[in-house]
Amino acid sequence: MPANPGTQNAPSIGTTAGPAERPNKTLLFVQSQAPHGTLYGQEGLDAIMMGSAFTECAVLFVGDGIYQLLANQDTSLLASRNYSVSYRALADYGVEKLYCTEADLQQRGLTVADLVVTPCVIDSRALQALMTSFDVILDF
Amino acid sequence: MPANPGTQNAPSIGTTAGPAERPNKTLLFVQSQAPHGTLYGQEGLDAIMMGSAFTECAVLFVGDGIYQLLANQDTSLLASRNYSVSYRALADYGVEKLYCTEADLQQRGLTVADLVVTPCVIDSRALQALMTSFDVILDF
Amino acid sequence: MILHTLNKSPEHAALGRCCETIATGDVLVLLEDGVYCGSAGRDRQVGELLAQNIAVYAINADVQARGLAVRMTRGVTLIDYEGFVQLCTEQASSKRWG
Amino acid sequence: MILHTLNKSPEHAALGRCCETIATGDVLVLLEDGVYCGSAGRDRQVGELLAQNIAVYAINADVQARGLAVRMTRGVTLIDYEGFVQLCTEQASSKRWG
Amino acid sequence: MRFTIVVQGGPYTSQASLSAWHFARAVVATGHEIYRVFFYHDGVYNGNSLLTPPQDETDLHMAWCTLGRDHGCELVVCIASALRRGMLDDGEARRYEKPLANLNKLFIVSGLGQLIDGAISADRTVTFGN
Amino acid sequence: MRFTIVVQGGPYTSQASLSAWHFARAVVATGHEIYRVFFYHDGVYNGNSLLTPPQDETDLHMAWCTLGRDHGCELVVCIASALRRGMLDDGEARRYEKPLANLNKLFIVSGLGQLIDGAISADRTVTFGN
Repeated sequence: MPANPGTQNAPSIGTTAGPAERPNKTLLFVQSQAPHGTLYGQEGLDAIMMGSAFTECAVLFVGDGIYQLLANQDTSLLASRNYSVSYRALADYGVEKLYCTEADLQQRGLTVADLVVTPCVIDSRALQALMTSFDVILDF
Repeated sequence: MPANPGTQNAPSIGTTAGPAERPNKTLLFVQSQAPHGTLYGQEGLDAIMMGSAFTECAVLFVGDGIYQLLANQDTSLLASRNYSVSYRALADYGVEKLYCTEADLQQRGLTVADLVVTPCVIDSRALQALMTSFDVILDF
Repeated sequence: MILHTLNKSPEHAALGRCCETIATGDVLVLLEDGVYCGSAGRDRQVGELLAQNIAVYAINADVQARGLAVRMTRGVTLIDYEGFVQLCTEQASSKRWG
Repeated sequence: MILHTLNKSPEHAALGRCCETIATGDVLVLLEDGVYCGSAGRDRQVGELLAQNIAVYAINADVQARGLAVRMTRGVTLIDYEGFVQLCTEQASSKRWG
Repeated sequence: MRFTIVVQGGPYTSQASLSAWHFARAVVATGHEIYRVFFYHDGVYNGNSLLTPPQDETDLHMAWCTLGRDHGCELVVCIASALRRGMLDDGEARRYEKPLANLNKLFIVSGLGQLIDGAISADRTVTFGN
Repeated sequence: MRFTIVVQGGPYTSQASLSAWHFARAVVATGHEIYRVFFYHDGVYNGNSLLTPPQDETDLHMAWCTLGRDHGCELVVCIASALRRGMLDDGEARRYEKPLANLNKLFIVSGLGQLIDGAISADRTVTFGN
């Protein structure tokens, strides 16, 4: 296996490449499901954290995916895991680039102040550029 | 178990009830998913056929569910089961009441001539009355 | 009358289909991701049901889990699972939209 | 450029989101229930993509299985799985909408 | 009143199983009766005795078993759904010459007739799905 | 080119597994290489050696096994997804004191690192899901 999961703070692309090594591919994780209704969000977050140990990672929240970041989730009555708070830990893993679209926030009556972390809010043109700028897109 | 799965042609409610017996409940099966993308349609059809052995059954196709009846399905390339033809056998099981809405057909550019069987086409007011007229609704 | 359950967000066609079909005297229970349909900014169709005097409920555990406690539309009644059972006993049958 | 895959019918929000995001030079592959998005009567958004010269493909096995062989929009190219693989090699990455 | 509860979603993957379990407990808690829990589609995965969720998550398999044991609820797994998804009891494992069974003995493998009977015989039928 | 194929849907329940298998065969048929098939979410159910589909339906479990055996494709099951869904190999069954393993030995249980490595090391990554 060529990848080395050694570092927790993933340096940006290029700086990891040693003389005989290809630079690691960069990964864009896409979260598109609301939390709790399905396991996609929780299992996707696990994958993001693992990804951060290998290479440069960013996360895009699309559609109902942005609901994963909504603050004040309390799963005690549901007897389910409140993994939303773990998004706060992503920065410690070196994943600092989180994105969502203005349209998705507006459509849901949300602002970034309602969220547990503050993603970068972009428009659909920037979204196209974002997706093109990563080597691999992993969808959840 | 009170039910008797003996008869294939389910008589209408009331006529089955012996002196000490409550009349069987009537069942409305609702198919709401397109075929092949998920197993709901196929497993739902199995349930309808079983239901016909017990009591009066009808089937309502809503939304993409109407696609299950689209003619000329050919699953040979997909290596999947073409269960759509089995809908033709429903009449032999005594299930003669199939329903869909005009709106769902129109929205999909379909007419009943495109389907393997001919459901009764109803409007949304009749749909409300239909759902209320059955004792139990089973959703797939 | 019928107890309708809806477990999908307004992104899904289930909400529209439910609203077309629900009749006076029926009740709607929002559960799982369905509770988003009764939250501020997503509640247009649920608002129309309320205006028609159709009772709309939401499972409190689902509302809390999704961080919607302070965002639910006025008129949507929060219930626990016991309340859900009670509603089932009051309605003749139930229909799932999802 | 990106190969987009879509496996849901026009009932789902995935189609709209895909169309908003897809860019000139990208390609779209309709598979599974996604092939309905390229069929007569459901093809408004796919038609707009074609008008923008975005190439749209559909997996033939899925089209045949759903009885859509004679209903697919002109301009949507039917491909087999080998053709799908070939498209993947031509695009830099892939994005799933569903 | 007597309830039949139909579970169509797999544990964890969708919330359907968790909702159904909360509902089932509430049926019992409010003095009503569960006539049958019928597991269909991916619901049959709830009977998998090998489920090993993280320790801080609800063990849905054990939760159903407890409900079945404590309240005598009938837990029925649809045989056609179960075979296709590889959920076998001892009898089916023998019949299909599989080396082992993974379905908990508190779950009964039976046909779709049990779904229909459940819908007809109970006062109310409530479905939880994806 | 080398492909990593990610499978997120369970067999039969959704078409994702069938599509992924058709795609995988086409990768091999067109002279490309499968670096890894990574089973995540309900995709892990594809490794269940107890799957018993009707005789006239494609046996997806056997189909994956054949692909793995004939072309040396690595079939990797995510351990976290698999434990939660009760898909265990011998080692995990022992570790969690479960009486048996249901995962076919052609499938390797491993961590999410294998997904990331697959995405980084292959030329293309294609995901099939619900």
